[in-house]
Amino acid sequence: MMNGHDQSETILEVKNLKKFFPIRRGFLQRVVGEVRAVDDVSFTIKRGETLSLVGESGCGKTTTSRCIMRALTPTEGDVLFRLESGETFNMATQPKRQLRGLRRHIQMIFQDPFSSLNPRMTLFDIIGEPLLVNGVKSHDERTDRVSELLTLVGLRPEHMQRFPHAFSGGQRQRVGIARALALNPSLIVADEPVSALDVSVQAQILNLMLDLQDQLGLTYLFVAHDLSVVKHISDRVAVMYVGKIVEVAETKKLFDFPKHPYTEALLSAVPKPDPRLRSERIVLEGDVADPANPPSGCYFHPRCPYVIDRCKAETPPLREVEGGQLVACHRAEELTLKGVSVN
Amino acid sequence: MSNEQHEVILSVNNLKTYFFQDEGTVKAVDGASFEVYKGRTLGIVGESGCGKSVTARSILRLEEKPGRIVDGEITLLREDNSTIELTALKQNSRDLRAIRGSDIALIFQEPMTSFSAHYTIGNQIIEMIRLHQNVTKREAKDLTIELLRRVGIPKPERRIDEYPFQLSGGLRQRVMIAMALANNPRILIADEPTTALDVTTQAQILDLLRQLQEDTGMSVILITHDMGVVAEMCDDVVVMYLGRVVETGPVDDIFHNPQHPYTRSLLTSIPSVLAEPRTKLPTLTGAIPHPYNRPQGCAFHPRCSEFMPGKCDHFTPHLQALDASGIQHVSCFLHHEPVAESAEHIS
Amino acid sequence: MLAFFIRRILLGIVTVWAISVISFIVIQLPPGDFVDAYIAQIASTGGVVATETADQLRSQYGIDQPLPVQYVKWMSRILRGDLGVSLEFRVPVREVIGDRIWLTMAVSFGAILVTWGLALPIGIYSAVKQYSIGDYVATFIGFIGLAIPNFLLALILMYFGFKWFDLNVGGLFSAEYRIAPWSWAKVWDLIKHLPLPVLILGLGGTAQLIRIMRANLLDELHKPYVITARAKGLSETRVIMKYPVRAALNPFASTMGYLIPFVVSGSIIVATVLSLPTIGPTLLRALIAQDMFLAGAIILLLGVLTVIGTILSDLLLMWIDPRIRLEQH
Amino acid sequence: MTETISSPTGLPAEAGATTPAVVDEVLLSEERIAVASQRQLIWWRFRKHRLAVISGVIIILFYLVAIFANFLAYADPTLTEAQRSFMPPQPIHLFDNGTFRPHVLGVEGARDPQTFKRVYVENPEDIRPLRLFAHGYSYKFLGLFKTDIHLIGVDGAAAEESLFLLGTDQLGRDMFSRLMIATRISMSVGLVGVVLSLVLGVTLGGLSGLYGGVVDIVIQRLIEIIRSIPTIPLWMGLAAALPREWSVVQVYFAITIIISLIGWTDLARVVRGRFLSLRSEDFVLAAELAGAGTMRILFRHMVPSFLSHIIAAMTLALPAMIISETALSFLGLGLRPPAISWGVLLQGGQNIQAIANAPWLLIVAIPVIIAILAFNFLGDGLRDAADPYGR
Repeated sequence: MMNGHDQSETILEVKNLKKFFPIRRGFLQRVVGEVRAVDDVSFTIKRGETLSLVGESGCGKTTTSRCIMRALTPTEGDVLFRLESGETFNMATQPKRQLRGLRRHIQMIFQDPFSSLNPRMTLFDIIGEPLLVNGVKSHDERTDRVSELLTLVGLRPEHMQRFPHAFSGGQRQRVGIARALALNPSLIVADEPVSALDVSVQAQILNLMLDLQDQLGLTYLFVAHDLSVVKHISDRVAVMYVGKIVEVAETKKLFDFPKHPYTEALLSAVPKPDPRLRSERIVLEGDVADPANPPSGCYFHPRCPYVIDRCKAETPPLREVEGGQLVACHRAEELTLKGVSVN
Repeated sequence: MSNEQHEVILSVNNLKTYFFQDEGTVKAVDGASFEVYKGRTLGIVGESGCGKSVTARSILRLEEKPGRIVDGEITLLREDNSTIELTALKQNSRDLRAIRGSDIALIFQEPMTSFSAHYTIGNQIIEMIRLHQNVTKREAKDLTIELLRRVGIPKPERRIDEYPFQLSGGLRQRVMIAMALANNPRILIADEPTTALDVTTQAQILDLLRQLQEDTGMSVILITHDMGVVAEMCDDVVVMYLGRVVETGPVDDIFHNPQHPYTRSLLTSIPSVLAEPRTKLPTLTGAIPHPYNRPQGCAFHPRCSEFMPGKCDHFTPHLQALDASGIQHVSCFLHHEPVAESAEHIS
Repeated sequence: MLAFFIRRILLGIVTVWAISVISFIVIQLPPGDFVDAYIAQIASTGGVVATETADQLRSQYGIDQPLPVQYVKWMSRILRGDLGVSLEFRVPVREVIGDRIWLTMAVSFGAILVTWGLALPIGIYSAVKQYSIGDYVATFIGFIGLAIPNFLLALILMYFGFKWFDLNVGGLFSAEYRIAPWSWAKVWDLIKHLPLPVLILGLGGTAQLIRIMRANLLDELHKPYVITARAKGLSETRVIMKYPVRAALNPFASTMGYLIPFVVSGSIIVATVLSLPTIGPTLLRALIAQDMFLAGAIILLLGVLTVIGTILSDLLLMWIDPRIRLEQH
Repeated sequence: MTETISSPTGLPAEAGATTPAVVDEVLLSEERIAVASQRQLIWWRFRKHRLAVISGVIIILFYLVAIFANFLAYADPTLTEAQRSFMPPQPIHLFDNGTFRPHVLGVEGARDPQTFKRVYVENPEDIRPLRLFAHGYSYKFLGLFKTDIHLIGVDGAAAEESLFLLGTDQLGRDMFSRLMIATRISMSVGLVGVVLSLVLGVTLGGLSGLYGGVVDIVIQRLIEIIRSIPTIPLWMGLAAALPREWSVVQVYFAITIIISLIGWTDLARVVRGRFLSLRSEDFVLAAELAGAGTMRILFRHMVPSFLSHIIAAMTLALPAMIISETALSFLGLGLRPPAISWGVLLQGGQNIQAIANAPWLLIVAIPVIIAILAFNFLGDGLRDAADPYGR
């Protein structure tokens, strides 16, 4: 399901990405520790595919996406972004000035359709801004492009003089998408783009994103906590737990045959919209580990039902197991875990 | 819903809660009717603005100004088999307060803001116990520790002296549940109890609620927007749209034999983990109108795929039994013809 | 908590230092130095100061030295308790100030009590009965209170006191106690005279605080925890007094830190109008007579007392709020 | 780390149905609102605040008085005349023998032989009709050209000798005329002071909010220190230290600076707060990611978002400035005669004897109170309207 694109071409490679936030305490605001928000994360995205980054709150998925956008500067690691021309840039170390030119290729869709649009600007100004600051000075040219974009995302071009307050949450999200598309980016980072919307509107936006991807050959990094949404949009899924990636796999494989106990628990915890499927669930004990003070070995071991002594001592690396799945679990091969397949 | 099988413990009939504002009246709940059965879980499901939370609060008469119950009856069956009409009581009257927290308890979506940050959790639970039970402080404290243990709080004797902000979200919601259970309520209203929680924590809390219901035999009203939670937890379901009940019935019928177009689209247009990856969903067009701009006739008609011009936009459908069994009720002209009296709703 | 404490104390020390610098600037600003002023003072009463005496005075006070040195000397004398000599009265500043500082504190403290005592209940009432007639009345009076600067209020009250009751409002003591030594009778006389100045002084801050309390409480009244409390079955009075009022008290109490400087400042002007034997009129007189040692000492003293009061109220606040008390920031 | 899960609407379920934000949404269908700019929304919202609108009109009137002070004054405000000391306000008679002919009566002064106080008696025969646009003392209109036309005057006599609408002070100066001139000075002291504190507040608050870190900490501590200092004694000290030989203009600006030195802290806090909250807004990040430069983000996105808040904060800061000037001058430490301000005028009524003899000296308090009230109401109205999208 690669949408007809060259499967081998990598558009983004994240290597050993780390982002630690210092914890300051006391009168002198001394650094007494650090929150390991992103703790050695590596993955790749191929041109034209959708990779979802999924996990519970505080797992570091948003921080990862912000580091890729360079809205945050990573503590360590590389974010290699490859242009269509084949040139590769490291977003993590790019000087601020060159960053501006690069950013037109990576754009973002935000979670909150209210705070992401400046209430004091019309749709024309909002969607036209990326054009204006990237050299499209002609007003007519921008008008044409904005109306084209509005049509593309399913809004009426004649509404471009309206202010955001005239639109519903779903419509505002469409405006946000139009803005992200203005500069013809190749990679779009979507940070929980539907989680602030009403459930009946979520599908509209997901469908739009799927259509746009087919039409424009976009690549998505889709950050979400909602596994149902993730299943609808992704080609591949990366599961994060306490700043680390624990499993990466193709969507169907991950949902049907998870290899990491955390993925299994996560899938099992999602309520299934069918009363006939009520079954015994795997309910994890305790709370998510504190990223400021993570447990030894595998961060998941205190809650893992399959824990062995080795898990407490040794941090499992993310490694490839059969079928190309990447898993960070010592027992990946021996365990048979349960997915959510209907049959 | 067959009335012979299950005993009705709470019945809500034609409840209307309006918010009177300078700009006009918001009909947050506009004629909701349903019944809660003993020992069963009723799910009230709907999207934002459908009036489910206002309904929940109206049952305990916690509607706040400028909101007011303008019509309807809420009848509660008490422990001694007498019935009491809650809408007839004065808000915050002694009789009503005796029911709150004792017969009917409430838990909220956001366990952080639902507790006061200025008192320990012990203080807040002990207060609840001593309000309805004649016990000493010491006994209340012991009861509290027992309650905390029952909802799975580790080291309850220590936690009792902690403040809500010292607990994680999941623990806080457990404490909230412990407090709600303090006086063995016969009805527990849970308003989006897991919406603010992560999915694994949600699973813990849902499990806890189910287990507690088994132990105590209480009835639960579970308010949620998540069809998955409804499917996992509920026995009966009420589907609401813009302040009205569009369909009610046992959970299996609602999911496998939905009759109202809104219920159907809720089930088909919502992302599900069971779907094939990267498949497009059928969508509901448009957005939910504000209750202020409620469409005439059936409020759902502008988004309805089976809209019948001249009918749905002119007459207001009423909740009626689908068939003679009286198990499933639906409010849609696909299933019954408009009657003349509903024309009066058009102004 | 400890870090807070240390930071607060350090900030207080820096504040006191800043005040001392400004006081010193105030002393230094007028043209000519203190000895010139002294000579002029003596001359105005017909005396003559010998040049040697003048030079001696200059070197004694270090006036011939650079300003920073002078500042250090001035500060070190003050730290030893020597506030200098009043030019006008030709007695040590300490004697001029005398009881006045205590009376100033009594009046200010009383004013704060009045402010709290009125603002708290009225603010609560106003918020709970939002848009009621009582709320409108309270809001209206609050606005009037805000709009009338307290010295004007003093003037107006003085006029009406005179016109209607033929009452000479003013002073803190009856004639017979004015210069009498302290006794229980004198204290009682003081207590009898305190209410009016205290009330006048308190009202200005009250209006502000009512508005703050009302706004805070309105914010809190619709929070979920209030509904939780109601859902428990608590009576409305208990719901409100135990929960939202408690929460609204925090920001309310934190205004106390700013109330103290406000009251101390206001007391100077009010005291002048009402001719109270507090430090205000003395300061004014010293300033007008350019008796800068006296003025500088008073400004410094008032500043220090205020800072101490502010620190104490802040520490109290920290201790009250469990979120600050328990988190080790 | 903003990975919180919110309810589908971002609002606490339906409780949000009662908030203004949602009510705004109600009117979505109206085209007029859909294309309304922020300024229009603010104006619509402000218009609803009746008291604030009235206050706005009152303040405009005050400033008109300030601009046309000399035109409105009919007597030379500095003209002293011992023969007219402490004259009470004089009533205007509207009818003369049944015909409408506004006039005042001539007043004769005499000394009470017992109390030695001057008493004034109206002479009912001595009718002095009022007229509009009469000639009086000469002045420069708006500082542009010389004229001697005044709004009112008296037919056939000098206004100085006939008109005492608000009485006279000890030196026989006409209080009404003095009040007009005082309004000019007092209202402008506030304005200049606010502009000065705005410059300080926006600069320091902006730096604090924009850069954060050490800059922020230093500025925050500075503000905290200034706020915990009792300001009036310090002002008094600084004001008293102003050289005696300074001219009225020099003192005027010195006092303005002293007052604004204290007043900027509130504005700085407002600006900093807005900056901080705006910096975390997604639309600011979106602009940054789109490639917008710092200047564009600052002036296209951030400044417009808090301009209205600043105007409201300024309006609320004005009365404090006016009170400060009045208080200082009242104590004899601020503006000094021959300057005329509200505080200077009130100084005449500082002691009980003066008030007892000439209570009309306190009339000055009325415009002071009205101006302060009006600024407060206007500021409140502006503050409420400043964020038309509600929160």
